Amino acid sequence: MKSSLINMVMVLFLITLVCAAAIGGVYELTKEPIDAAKQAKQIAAISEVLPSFEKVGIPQEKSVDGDVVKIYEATSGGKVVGYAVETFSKNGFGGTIRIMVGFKADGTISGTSVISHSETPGLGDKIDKSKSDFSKQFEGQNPETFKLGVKKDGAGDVDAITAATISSRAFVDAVNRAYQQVKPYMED
Amino acid sequence: MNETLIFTVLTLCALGVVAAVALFFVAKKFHVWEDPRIDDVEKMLPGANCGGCGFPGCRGLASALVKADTMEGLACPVGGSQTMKSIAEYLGRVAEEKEPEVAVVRCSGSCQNRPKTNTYDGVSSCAVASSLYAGETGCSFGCVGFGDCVKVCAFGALKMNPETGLPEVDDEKCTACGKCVKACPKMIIELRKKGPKSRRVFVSCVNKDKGAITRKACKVGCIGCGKCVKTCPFEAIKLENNVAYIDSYKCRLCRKCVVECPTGAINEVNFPPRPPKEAGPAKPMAEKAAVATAAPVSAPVTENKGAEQTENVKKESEKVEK
Amino acid sequence: MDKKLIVSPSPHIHSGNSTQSLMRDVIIALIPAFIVSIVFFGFDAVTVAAIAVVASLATEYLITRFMLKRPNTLWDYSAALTGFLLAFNLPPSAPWWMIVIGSIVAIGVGKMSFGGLGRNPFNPALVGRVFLLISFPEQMTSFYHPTALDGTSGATPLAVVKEAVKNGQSLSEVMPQFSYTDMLLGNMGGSMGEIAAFALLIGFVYLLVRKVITWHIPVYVLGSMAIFSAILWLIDPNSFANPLFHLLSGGAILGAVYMATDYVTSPMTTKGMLLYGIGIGVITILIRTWGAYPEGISFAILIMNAAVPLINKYTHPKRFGSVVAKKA
Amino acid sequence: MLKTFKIGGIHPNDNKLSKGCAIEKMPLPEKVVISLSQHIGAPATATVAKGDKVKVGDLIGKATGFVSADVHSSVSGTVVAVDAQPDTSGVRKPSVTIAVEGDEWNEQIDLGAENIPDITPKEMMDAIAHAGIVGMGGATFPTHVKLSVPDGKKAEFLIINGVECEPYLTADHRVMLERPDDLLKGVAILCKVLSVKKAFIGIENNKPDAIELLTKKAAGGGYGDVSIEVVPLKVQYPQGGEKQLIDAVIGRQVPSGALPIEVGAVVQNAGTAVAVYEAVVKHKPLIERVVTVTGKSLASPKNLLVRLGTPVQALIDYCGGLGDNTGKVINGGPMMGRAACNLEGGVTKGTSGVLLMNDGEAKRKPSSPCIRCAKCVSVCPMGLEPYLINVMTKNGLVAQTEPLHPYDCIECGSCSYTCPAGIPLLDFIRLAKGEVMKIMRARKS
Amino acid sequence: MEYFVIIIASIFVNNIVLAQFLGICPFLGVSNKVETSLGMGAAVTFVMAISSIVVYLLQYYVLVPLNIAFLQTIAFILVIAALVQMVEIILKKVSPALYQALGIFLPLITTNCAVLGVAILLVQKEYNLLESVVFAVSTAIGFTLALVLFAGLRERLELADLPKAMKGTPVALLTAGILAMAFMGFSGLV
Amino acid sequence: MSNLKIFTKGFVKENPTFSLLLGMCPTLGTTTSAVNGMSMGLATMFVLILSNIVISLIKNLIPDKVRIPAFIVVIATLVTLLQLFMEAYVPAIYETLGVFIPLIVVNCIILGRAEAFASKNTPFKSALDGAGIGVGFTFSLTLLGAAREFLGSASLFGHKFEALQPYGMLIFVLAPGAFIALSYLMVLFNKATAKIK
Ligand SMILES: Cc1cc2nc3c(=O)[nH]c(=O)nc-3n(C[C@H](O)[C@H](O)[C@H](O)COP(=O)(O)O)c2cc1C
Ligand SMILES: Cc1cc2nc3c(=O)[nH]c(=O)nc-3n(C[C@H](O)[C@H](O)[C@H](O)COP(=O)(O)O)c2cc1C
Ligand SMILES: Cc1cc2nc3c(=O)[nH]c(=O)nc-3n(C[C@H](O)[C@H](O)[C@H](O)COP(=O)(O)O)c2cc1C
Ligand SMILES: Cc1cc2nc3c(=O)[nH]c(=O)nc-3n(C[C@H](O)[C@H](O)[C@H](O)CO)c2cc1C
Ligand code: SF4
Ligand code: SF4
Ligand code: SF4
Ligand code: SF4
Ligand code: FES
Repeated sequence: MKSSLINMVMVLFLITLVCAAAIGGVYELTKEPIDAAKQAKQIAAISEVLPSFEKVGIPQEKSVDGDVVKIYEATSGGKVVGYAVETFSKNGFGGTIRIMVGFKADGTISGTSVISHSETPGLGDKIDKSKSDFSKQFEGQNPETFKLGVKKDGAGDVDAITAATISSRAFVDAVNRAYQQVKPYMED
Repeated sequence: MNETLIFTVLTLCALGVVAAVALFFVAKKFHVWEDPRIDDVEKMLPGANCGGCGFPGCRGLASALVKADTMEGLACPVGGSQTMKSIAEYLGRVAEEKEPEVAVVRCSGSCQNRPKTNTYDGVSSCAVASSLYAGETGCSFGCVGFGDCVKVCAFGALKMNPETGLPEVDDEKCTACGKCVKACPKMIIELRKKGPKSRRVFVSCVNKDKGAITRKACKVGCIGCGKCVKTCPFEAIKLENNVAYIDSYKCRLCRKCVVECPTGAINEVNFPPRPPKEAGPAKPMAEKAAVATAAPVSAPVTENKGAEQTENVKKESEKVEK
Repeated sequence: MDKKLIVSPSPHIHSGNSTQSLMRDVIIALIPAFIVSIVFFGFDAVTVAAIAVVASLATEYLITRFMLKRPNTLWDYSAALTGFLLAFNLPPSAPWWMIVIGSIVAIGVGKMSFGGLGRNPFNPALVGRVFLLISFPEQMTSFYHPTALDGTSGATPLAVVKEAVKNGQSLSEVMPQFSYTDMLLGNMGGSMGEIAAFALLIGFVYLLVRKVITWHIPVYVLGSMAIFSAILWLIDPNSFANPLFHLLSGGAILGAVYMATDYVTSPMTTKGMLLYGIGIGVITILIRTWGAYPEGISFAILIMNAAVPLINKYTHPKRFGSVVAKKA
Repeated sequence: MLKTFKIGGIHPNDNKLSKGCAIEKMPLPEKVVISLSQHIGAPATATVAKGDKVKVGDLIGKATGFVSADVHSSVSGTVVAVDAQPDTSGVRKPSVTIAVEGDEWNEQIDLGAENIPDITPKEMMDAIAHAGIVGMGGATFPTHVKLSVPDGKKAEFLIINGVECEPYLTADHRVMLERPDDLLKGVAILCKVLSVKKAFIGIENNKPDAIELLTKKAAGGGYGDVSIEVVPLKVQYPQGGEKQLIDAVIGRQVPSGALPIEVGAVVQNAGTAVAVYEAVVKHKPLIERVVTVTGKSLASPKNLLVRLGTPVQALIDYCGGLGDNTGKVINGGPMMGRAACNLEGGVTKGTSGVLLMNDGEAKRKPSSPCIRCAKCVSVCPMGLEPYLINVMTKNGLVAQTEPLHPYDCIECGSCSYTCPAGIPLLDFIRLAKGEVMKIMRARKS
Repeated sequence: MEYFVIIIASIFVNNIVLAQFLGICPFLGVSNKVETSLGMGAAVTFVMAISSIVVYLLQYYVLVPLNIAFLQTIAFILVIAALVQMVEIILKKVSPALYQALGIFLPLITTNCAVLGVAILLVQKEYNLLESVVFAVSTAIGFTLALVLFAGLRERLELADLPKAMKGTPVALLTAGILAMAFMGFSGLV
Repeated sequence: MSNLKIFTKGFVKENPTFSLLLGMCPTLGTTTSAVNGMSMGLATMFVLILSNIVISLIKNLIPDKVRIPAFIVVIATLVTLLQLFMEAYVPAIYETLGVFIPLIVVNCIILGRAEAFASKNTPFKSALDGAGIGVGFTFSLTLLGAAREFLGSASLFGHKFEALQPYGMLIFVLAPGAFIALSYLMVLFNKATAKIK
């Protein structure tokens, strides 16, 4: 078709109109599922690190080290059964690592799960449960007695992933941050 | 209607319209005249702008196509030959019909016909060898056999025959581009009229030496005796510098000269075999020569020496000098 | 005349140099260092070298024979040399299958995929080594200390320094544990062939005497490493190791003398060699100091290999007659 | 430190088998084939016809055009043919064939004369031109053309090329040893023609006897206001190359594409200087020259004074004949000489040697791929990149080699000589040189 | 220091072609000659610099305030496409010489992941305006560096006697692979 | 051209990865595992089919000068839709593919097919074409993903081969391995297809 100002503008206008409408519509349509998916992920992450519970509350947000740590209180029959802490470390090999750490009411670590990271596949990504057993060594340990530091550095009891000390250290750093934040809740 | 939907529509429409209007006016204001055919050709191309053609974007190829005189070397890998054909039609670039020509190798100095007098031991390049000295045989005009012509042919139409040490043209593949003609330092290859049913008669020799010298160097060389000139009823043959030349546009393919030539320097190709009664004194020679170029694989390898030389040629052409 | 004279363009005589003899000389030059590594690592050194050389030769043979269908090229010794150099770049504890993978990658990917000797733009042995380093970081970075009796610990000096700097230690605490004499003689943790600076330098002299290589590349590489690290060291001796330490550790000499000089992958002119050498030196120190790898010369050489075509394109030898004539 | 040139260079084994052999007069052959194209430039035109009787020194070919040279009969006898005859490369060139009868010399030649006649430089120049002298160092450029300095340029130095850097060859060496006085007188004449006051004789250090002798003689003076200095040079090939010699002796580099006169130098071969002496003093045209006949497979290597046109075969026969194991015969030295395929071809003004190589030496070593060792780059005396010119030419990119200056190549062969991969680099470089020069010429016109 | 880190990271460590896999098509397509690849690099740098500004403004002054960030993709591509075309048209008129050098590469850039990729990344990394520009320009420099090195290598390979099966794209990819391997040496630099 | 041929030509003859060399970025960037590769292939196929249909429907309404912008808008819309759907229903895959999903917009294959095929053919044929090319693309990506996954982490489609674990060559999961694996796959593809032809 030959181009003229009118038909150019008209056609582009029409196309964008239709497209915009489509996108807008679909956005509305998917808004809820997306939120739900995000929610589900959150819940999944929490339940992955905590023993059975009935309900989680609105998270407490704490600003530390230029980012936020979120603390979820999990209750069962009105009784606190544990805390799930969404924590982070900026010392990862590939940048920030976000993990969820679960603490039982007595402060023992009940589980950890990685939310996001950009560590090297095959090396640093072994912090993920599905890739190696590294993170399992934290389960059932109480940071009061289990020193949160890498053995190799002589700073604690954690066995680092071979050839990925940096990621291991960052992971420990994140767990430690979570513990420091959640500690005050334990005491009462 | 909710708010997000309205903003979505408004923003996108605004962007679309602004883009269209801005582009229109910018295009108007900064218009530069260009050959409109470039636009048309660009449209015929796939528009993938992939750069696969070696040009930055389809338009690059389009403008190159419009500007260039031939389509040679310009092709779109995405669109393929179909696209290129239609572009060629659009641009009127279909090669004008001219009398079809074909490359012809004018030397029959195979290993048997032309004994070697020394051994060349340099790089396999006709240009290098021929600038060095007269050549491996007594004939300083003939093919030196290192296949410079074969190397330049982009269509794979030339092949070195290891039996004869001479290049052969595949009539079907040759496009008469003339590259080999330029590549041959001995100026042996000529573009000649292809002829009806690819039938051709030509003097397969360019040796300008006197007859006695030529005869000593090569069994099938033209000795400049002039018999063919006298025989030709159509005055198609000229004798210059001790070598005969047949004008392919005057030649009517009567083949009288072929029979007359005492050394068999005149070749006929793609003719049906002659009836046996014609057997004259010159006949065997002529046939041998014709066989040597037209169907060389069957050329009899009788002498032991010949075989040995063939071996040599093979080695030369195999020499890893890539 | 029965006998045919040979005719060929001039010149009609040849120096007698051959690819084969050059490669053989490099292998000979590596022998002192090989002996040192046998002294320190015992039979392991012999096994690693043997596996690497045999696997390299086998790869080259199989590829030329069955895939490229070209004539056999084993006897130019370049594949053997590649295998030998690869072995020099591996920890003596490397498992056999890893050495085989390294050799296949070095020859198959690094060399034969480009058409074989002379066509490869990257140093094949280093392609093999870096491939392994990235693929098997654990095995490639665990060394045993040659003279420690338990035979287990033994990070390379560079790794120790890097770790210390990362942990915020001051180098003045760490450095005293290294003795330069030990480093010169090879008594330290490291790859099989990189440990003995002294033995490698003997080979360097041999190569110079035999005119296999010129002094330019090794001197430019080591010189620029020394200068760059000296600047850093002068700025803060507690965070940056001193130049001598840098030169004696981490395969600097092995890389500069034997690998950066690989003809095929280094520049053709002395001007180009200067650029190339400086590039290698600077990138090496850069990676050693700030990068993830404690040791950087392999990467530095490969990176500069990639720049060689550009260097060659823009540096040309000094042409006769291009200098302004001076009066007699 | 001995002087030498600055870029590149190689040290081949010099194999000067015949350096102790005094120059011997070669007996007259039965027949000579004298080419009319023994020099760079247009062939001379024959001035005799079949059946004519000629004496030694008679003009048989007249120079045609500016760059060309006269040709004289080297024997006395009857002209049997004036036609095209193959030279040692098998290429047919216009030639005069003379059947030898006795040894009668042209009357004008005065073999007894010793002293430089008192004539003007112009007359000397005419004498040189009429004697048909061309450069005897191998390039065969007509000497009188080289001596006519173009307007606006000035010659400052004459440099005599006594380097003889080619392995095996000893002709110049013997000439310097046996005819030092003639040589120095020739130098004086050349200086006069060029009106320069300073002459250098460059000799490589592997000829200490020649250096000593000439230094002594030159110090003796007696050459007017011309001072002659012998410059010993470090042994290094291709020191004899004109540009390299100038660089070595006076430290000036002739710019690319320019002639030596650009830096005020004129270079002449030692043999040429002697020929000039004979032409000016004795009116003797260039009819004979010293040829080294040598080779490991030759019974007795010799330095022969040979009449031009004598078939190469005759020289070889005189020195013991072609052995069964001879694989190659070279017209010239092993680095720059041309392999011969026709031994009936005659000796020319540029034939400095005939070298026989046995089967073992004759075959080139098989070549393998370039390993980019840069040895060819480092030995090239012109600072070129032989490997690159070679590979580009081989890949059909000869037109793109122009920025690599293949036309500067002096065809010394150092690159091919040194290449460990045995690549005959010069083969393709020579081709590139020719093609690029063709392209450049076409562009100019 | 922030900026220094961004520059080093985007040129060497996270080289857009060798580590992030963006802009591979022109990397393979326009890298036959060193000169061409320099031209392409310059054009990409130019476009990325401008588009990073425009995209930044669009994101933070239109999409975010209106709460319609999900329109990112379509809005960005529309703006970039229009921008590139406008630059091309204007350049052709205003400076034919520059157009000859750069303009001919512009159409290629519209449909090149690198430009859109950088736009999306700079939003993802939450850079401010100046950081965005620095990021865009140094990414483009990284692109140019890879392209030019690669072009040099390909010019060399052109003259080498490659195995038939490897000719063309396979050897180009292999070379890119080894180049990427060498560039991994830079990892951890920042 | 028969419909079957339209559909099948994208498998081998006009395979977008191996023959046309288009869409290289997602090919290299998303194939760390077979599943990832396949997901990306399918996502691209989705957009490809729909964009081909839409464009062949509206091809006659668009003025020349805004043809490309119009096409891009259509494609971008489809990609955004895809993005939204994926985020809602397959969030895990959406996250792994990351930036390469929006980049489908600039995937040369899509615009290329739109221009070369859809703008000249009927919607049905265009859909077939899109599906064919999409299958080819998905096939190559899955193949490359499988090769990299197997070599790099000794598993296939997530299934680990325990015995081979220590021999996984990490490099194949990383950037260089993508190039190297694709290079050799291409050699194999060329060899295989040369035989077929
Ligand atoms: C390309 C590359 C990626 C790496 N990725 C990681 C990683 O994700 N996590 C990590 O802790 N270390 C990683 N490293 C290794 C570190 O830089 C460092 O060498 C190592 O963590 C310290 O060694 P060690 O763990 O053996 O003590 C990587 C190294 C390189 C070269
Ligand atoms: C085409 C050509 C023209 C020459 N013109 C002159 C000239 O005008 N004046 C001069 O002194 N020499 C001239 N020469 C001679 C050269 O300077 C030089 O002596 C000759 O090429 C032989 O040198 P070579 O053996 O080192 O190659 C010329 C040479 C050639 C090939
Ligand atoms: C590589 C090379 C080597 C040469 N070696 C000699 C030599 O050893 N002796 C010599 O007289 N001329 C030699 N020449 C020739 C000289 O360059 C030059 O032509 C000659 O000295 C000029 O003097 P003429 O014109 O008297 O021959 C050589 C030329 C070249 C290119
Ligand atoms: C001085 C010198 C150094 C060499 N260095 C290496 C090297 O570092 N790595 C290697 O694989 N081959 C090396 N070679 C061998 C050979 O050049 C190499 O295999 C080629 O790169 C193969 O084409 C070297 C050869 C020489 C002469
Ligand atoms: S080069 Fe051209 S003319 Fe010669 S044979 Fe080939 S196609 Fe024919
Ligand atoms: S015809 Fe010419 S180019 Fe061809 S092989 Fe013979 S001499 Fe060489
Ligand atoms: S000397 Fe031979 S092998 Fe060395 S770079 Fe030159 S051509 Fe190549
Ligand atoms: S022959 Fe030419 S290129 Fe070779 S070294 Fe001599 S001058 Fe240089
Ligand atoms: S897919 Fe073509 S540039 Fe990325």
